[in-house]
Amino acid sequence: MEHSIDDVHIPNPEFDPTDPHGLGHGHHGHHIITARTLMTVLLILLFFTVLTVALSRAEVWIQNTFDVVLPQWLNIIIAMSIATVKAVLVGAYFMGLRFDKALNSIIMLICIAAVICFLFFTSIDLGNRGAVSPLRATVLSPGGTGYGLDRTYDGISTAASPRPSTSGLPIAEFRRKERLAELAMEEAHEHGRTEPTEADVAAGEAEFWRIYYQDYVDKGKHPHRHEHDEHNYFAKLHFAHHDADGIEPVSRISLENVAESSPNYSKRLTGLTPGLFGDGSDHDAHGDTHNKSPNDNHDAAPADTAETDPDH
Amino acid sequence: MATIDANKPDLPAAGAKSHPLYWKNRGFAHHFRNADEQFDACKLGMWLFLTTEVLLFAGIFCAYAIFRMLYPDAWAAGSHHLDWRFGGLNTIVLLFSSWTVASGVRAAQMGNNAALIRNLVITLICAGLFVFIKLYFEYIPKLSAGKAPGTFFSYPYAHDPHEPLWWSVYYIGTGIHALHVLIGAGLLSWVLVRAIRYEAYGPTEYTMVETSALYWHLVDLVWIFLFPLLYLIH
Amino acid sequence: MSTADRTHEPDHDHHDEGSYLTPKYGAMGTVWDWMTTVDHKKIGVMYLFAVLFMFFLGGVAALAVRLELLEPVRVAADGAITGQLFAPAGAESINTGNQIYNRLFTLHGAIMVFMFIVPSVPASLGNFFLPLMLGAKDVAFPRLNLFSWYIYVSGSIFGILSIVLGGVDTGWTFYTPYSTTTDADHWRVLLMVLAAFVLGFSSILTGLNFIVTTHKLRAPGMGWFDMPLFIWAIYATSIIQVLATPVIGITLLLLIFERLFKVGIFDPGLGGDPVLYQHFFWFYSHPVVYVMILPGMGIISELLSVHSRKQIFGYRAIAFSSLGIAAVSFIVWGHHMFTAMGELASAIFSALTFLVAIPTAIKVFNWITTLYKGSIAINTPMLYALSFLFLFSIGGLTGLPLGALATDLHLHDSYFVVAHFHYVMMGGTVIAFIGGIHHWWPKMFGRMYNEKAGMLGCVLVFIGFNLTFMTQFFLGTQGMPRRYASYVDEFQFLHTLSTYGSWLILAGFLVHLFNFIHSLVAGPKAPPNPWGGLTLEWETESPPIEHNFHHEVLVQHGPYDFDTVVPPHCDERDFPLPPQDQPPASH
Amino acid sequence: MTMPPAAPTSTVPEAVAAFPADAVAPVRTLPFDGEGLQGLFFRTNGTTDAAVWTDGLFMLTFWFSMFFFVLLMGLMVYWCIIYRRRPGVPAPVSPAHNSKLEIFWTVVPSSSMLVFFFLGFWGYMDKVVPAGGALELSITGQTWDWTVEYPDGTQSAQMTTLGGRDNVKIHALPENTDIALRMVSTDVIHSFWIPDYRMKTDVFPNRYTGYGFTTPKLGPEDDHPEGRYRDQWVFCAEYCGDLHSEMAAIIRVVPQADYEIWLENQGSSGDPVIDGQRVFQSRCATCHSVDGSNNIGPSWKDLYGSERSFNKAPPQIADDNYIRESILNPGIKIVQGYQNQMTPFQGVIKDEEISNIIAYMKSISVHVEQPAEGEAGEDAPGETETGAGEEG
Repeated sequence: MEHSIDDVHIPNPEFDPTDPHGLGHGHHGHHIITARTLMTVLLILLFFTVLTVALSRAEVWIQNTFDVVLPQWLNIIIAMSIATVKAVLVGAYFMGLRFDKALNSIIMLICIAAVICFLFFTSIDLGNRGAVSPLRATVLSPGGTGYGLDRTYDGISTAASPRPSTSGLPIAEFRRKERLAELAMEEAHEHGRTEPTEADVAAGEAEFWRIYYQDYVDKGKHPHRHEHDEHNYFAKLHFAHHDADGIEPVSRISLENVAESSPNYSKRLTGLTPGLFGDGSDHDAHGDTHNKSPNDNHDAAPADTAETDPDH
Repeated sequence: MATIDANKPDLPAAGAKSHPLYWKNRGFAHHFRNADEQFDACKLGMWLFLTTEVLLFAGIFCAYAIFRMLYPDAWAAGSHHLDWRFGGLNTIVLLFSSWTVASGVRAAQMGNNAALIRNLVITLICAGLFVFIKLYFEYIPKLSAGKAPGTFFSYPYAHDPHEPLWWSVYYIGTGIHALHVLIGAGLLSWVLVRAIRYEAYGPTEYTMVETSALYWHLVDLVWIFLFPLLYLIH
Repeated sequence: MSTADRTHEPDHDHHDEGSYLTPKYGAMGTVWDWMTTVDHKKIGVMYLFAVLFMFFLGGVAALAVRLELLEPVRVAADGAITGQLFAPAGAESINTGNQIYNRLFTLHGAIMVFMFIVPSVPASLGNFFLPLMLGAKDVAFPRLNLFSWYIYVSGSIFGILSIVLGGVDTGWTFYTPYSTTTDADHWRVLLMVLAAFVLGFSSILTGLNFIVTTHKLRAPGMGWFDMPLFIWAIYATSIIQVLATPVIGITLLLLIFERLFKVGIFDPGLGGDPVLYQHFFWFYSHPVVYVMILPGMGIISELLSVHSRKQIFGYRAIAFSSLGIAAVSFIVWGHHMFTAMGELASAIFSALTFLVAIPTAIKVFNWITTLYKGSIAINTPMLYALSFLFLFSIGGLTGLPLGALATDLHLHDSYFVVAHFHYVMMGGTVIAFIGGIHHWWPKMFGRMYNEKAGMLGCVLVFIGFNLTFMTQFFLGTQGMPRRYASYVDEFQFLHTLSTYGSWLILAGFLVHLFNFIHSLVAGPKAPPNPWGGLTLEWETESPPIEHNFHHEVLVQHGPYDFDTVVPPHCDERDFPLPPQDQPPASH
Repeated sequence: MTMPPAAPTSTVPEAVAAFPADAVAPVRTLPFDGEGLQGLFFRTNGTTDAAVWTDGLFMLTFWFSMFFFVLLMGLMVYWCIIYRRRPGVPAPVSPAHNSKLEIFWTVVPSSSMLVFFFLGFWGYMDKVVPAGGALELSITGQTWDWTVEYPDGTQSAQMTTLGGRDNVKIHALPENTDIALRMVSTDVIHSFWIPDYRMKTDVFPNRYTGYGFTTPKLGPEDDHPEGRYRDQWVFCAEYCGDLHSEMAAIIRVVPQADYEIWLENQGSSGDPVIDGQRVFQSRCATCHSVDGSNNIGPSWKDLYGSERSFNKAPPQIADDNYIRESILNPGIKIVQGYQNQMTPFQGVIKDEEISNIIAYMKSISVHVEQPAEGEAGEDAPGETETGAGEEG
């Protein structure tokens, strides 16, 4: 009784004892897909790939050229529908589901049903936190509180990016401030100073925003995409939309207008008052809110911004 | 051990190579009733395994969807940092490799070992190309610009405070996918080696080719969704 | 059951084979043989001992936890700390003791869930009996089976390593952001998360193997509704394992990234969302609750039917309710998070949660009706089956106030929850598991155990269990939060009772332990079919031969046709058939 | 024991006396005054509408469950006895299924499930939506302490030792008043549970949650030697680390007039040392001691002005800046022998509070020349829970 692990039961051409009636002989059940079909499917897949890219570029082009901002869901639905068609093609022909036993397709369908349950119920919760009390959906500090970032993990080399203690700042905000300080310092060094003066800071800031928009323009993504800029969190905190040449920032948006200028942020951040804790005019009840916000020491703190009453 | 006994009647030797892995020398495990049943079982097992892969990626898609819903601006901003040309190129590379693998299975079914080898080699080249594009044109420039996940994020010109999250989802999603590309390439290399050395696959014995191909197609499927989500939707 | 003797298949008969337990290669050879075996029976036995060892480890932690809770920690008038057991000598604060306590309950939870209860029934009894009950020679992928055993072993080693290095204090649920920030200077938490991650693969591969086996390797003549209900339960379990476990895979992977690289997806410090982690976690961990209980339900179906020599009542209802539970399990996970979710999601999940009650209730009704007009033997497996019905009913019914939103907001994360899931997990799964081990012990090892000792152990466990956990329902409703190293004085009386109960449980399990050891060493030889069972595993010898059956089996009757079939290897005088004047109702 | 700066007058009940009214009561339990079975379950009967609803729903499910449980177990035991196995006697043939019966026992429980769901949902909405115009408390969960801030910014400085724990903060609330909670955590997830109101909600970092309840009306049964009040436990119900089980507080429901006096008494005393001691008691005493014993964090005794050595930073004298930094951003320098466990207080604590803490630390350090023998210098350090215990 050898314990051979490999597949070694050799069917006897004359008589197969396991299949005395010859029912299982041969592989006549296995469908061989023709080369022509495979090639056709490949071409269709490539066509759809080009199509989805083209439609996506077209959207950007329409926005940049005609200033028509198409709704986001359109983009998503088109791209996802095309992807689904491609996936079905791959599954049906390349993976052979169309010619295979139904069981395999059923398994895939059950699996997809599970995925849909997962996505659907999770998004129901996270998308409806503020349904009854807007307060529940309120994020204290967009980008995070910075808590726990300074908890180092000794076993791992963090030399590539030493984990900063951000003093309660979101990491993106922290990096921005770091860069601003660097630029100010560079300005100072240029003028032979060791400590940046106020002028250096201002010059550094101007340089920062120049790079900021330059980066924007260089990428060829944007210059005239208003919708995008409207949602640009950092830009709108300090500068209005670029002027005609698309590079130089011209004016600051005052903090009070931030919430109004950004539908998405205002929705989340000003959800504080109405609903649960008053009738919406009761701002004073929340006057102390920003005391708890870990980043209220920073003028650009969004939570602070949004909670601040205009007449504050 | 109960099941897989050696049971070696004299082989029909005509023209057959002597190695036990040569496809005409292959039988089936003792606990199956016939080779077809074993083939079906293996394929069913592979499909079940593929469902687990789909659900694994479902976690990443779920994180993507949730944060997209919560922080649409960050996702739009993040998407703008990606270049659709590289993503599109990689999509084409993967689709093409899917076709070669499917053709490889067909070659095995037809008993055309040379075509099988040819197709597998092309597929492996495509896998290498995919990973190369990913690393050289995408990961490395982005990482060196500071567009990194989580605390490694050091790009100062972010457009949204949640952009580090976008990069986390981007790197985890594409990274785990790239890992699957490598695993799939490993499987196909094994098939390739056996095809070259033993002519191990033919019309009655191509289970390994078929299941590895299924895995490879799944990798393709995941990318078919990752590509528009990451590169095209903004 | 009879077999078709296929005389034209000489190479398929195994007349001269010995038992799978018979050593053939000398001492070292036998060890090597077991380590490399692809025989599902040997793998099942190895799993059995491994999970029982894990049960022992987790049980020790549980006893220690209960011991600490014997008294509340008090700061006496003179400033001394009393009632704290775990603080090392010289510790000045409550802190040290709490740290040890927190590690112990995490240890208890993580071991019991990931290393004991999830693999317990499917991997041990399932591995051993699924192919036997199907009349197959092995599972579909024997090498994969061995592979998943080694994955299980390596996962457990990671877990134990983490404990040896000092343990983790995250709780078995690893909720972020606590789990990503605690013990920041050490690898322990990572090791434990990695252990759970790796163990998930073992679970997936086992489930995958069982599904394919059930589909492809049923004996000729065995249709889907001729399968024993244990197989149905294992099949439903496997579906959940395959579909749910990958999600914990990605969850734990993200958690590992979170700790190593601080990617921030679950970390509010970086803008991520900790509740998203809970969704990810419970999308796996709620279905996995049914991975734990469904096989137990399968065992109970076998036990009740065989030991009351009675057709199971409503076979199809039980079979379909297993699948129904598996399906519903994927849409109710939110009830673990009513205090964390939005109102809409809470309402939807609460409504869906009550769906679970329906298939569960159907099962209980059917089981109890099975006893009607039976021939009920009161022996250890049957006592365990009856205990299961008692305890599981309580566990299920106490789920009602936890599913209803208003009451859950009070009971969530209290001792009520602790008691509830112990009634389901321990009163359900563990009780069924121990009952199943007794039921199949003669088949697995070819030896009988001592019936009186078995019954004594069962009674001790039953009483001890109720003393331990019944009190915790009251603690919970009165306001005792879970995972507390110390508590306010109000709760002392009930806590003390609970701790006494845990000692009774220990006594019961010790009785079983000695009974099993005695049986292995000096138990009387078991006949092939001591209980008169009709499922295929009783067809072969005790213990089974290497190839399971002497002949290829051909199924000719249902698994529970006690009215019409004399069980194999049994005498009609011992297992009489009822008068056949009326046609038996068939399903 | 130091006399409190704003000494309670005779008109103020002792129960709501100003800081530090920490009479040591080593073993003292809250009342067990519920009635019947419901009392056994809940200790005290629900006092508010939401709690009464919850109790009612619970008892409804209890009796529903009891009915089915007794029915099923009764049948089980009865059949086990009458159908026990007799050797040689076969089990009679009986039907293997009965569709009508099975449909019946599927449909009936299912429909009752619907009732439970709606009752539960109704009571739930009652709890999560606070009444309009409620008194709003702002609650910060922090490892391992609750900070409760009243609308005027006041925080409780009243401590007691109760049920075996030190530093249990007492938060007075007026009777028969609607309360709304707005909660946030600074570090990990906590859960604010008041068993007497049968309500809890998780407290998250970086996100607000909240709920509402109504305080009960006090009656003669709430009369104590020190005044009329009712104590209610607050527990943390979401596991949050080492001292999770110590993260308790007391809500003391008092008459409206007493509440106002109490609130008054929690304000500043004018003396930074005393105020610093209050901040210590309310925010720091969970992890730090002032008697020299080591806790989760270093003791404050003789800390100020001493040389500190750190895990990964050069040693330094503990001066004002160091202390400020250690409060706001404790992860930067970790004292040797300790772990990085403290939550950053950045944005949580006010500058004034930090100054008071520094003043208090100076007053209990030998490295600082104390002003004079007597009043503040000597007595303040002894003013701890254990010191009080010795005197009491």
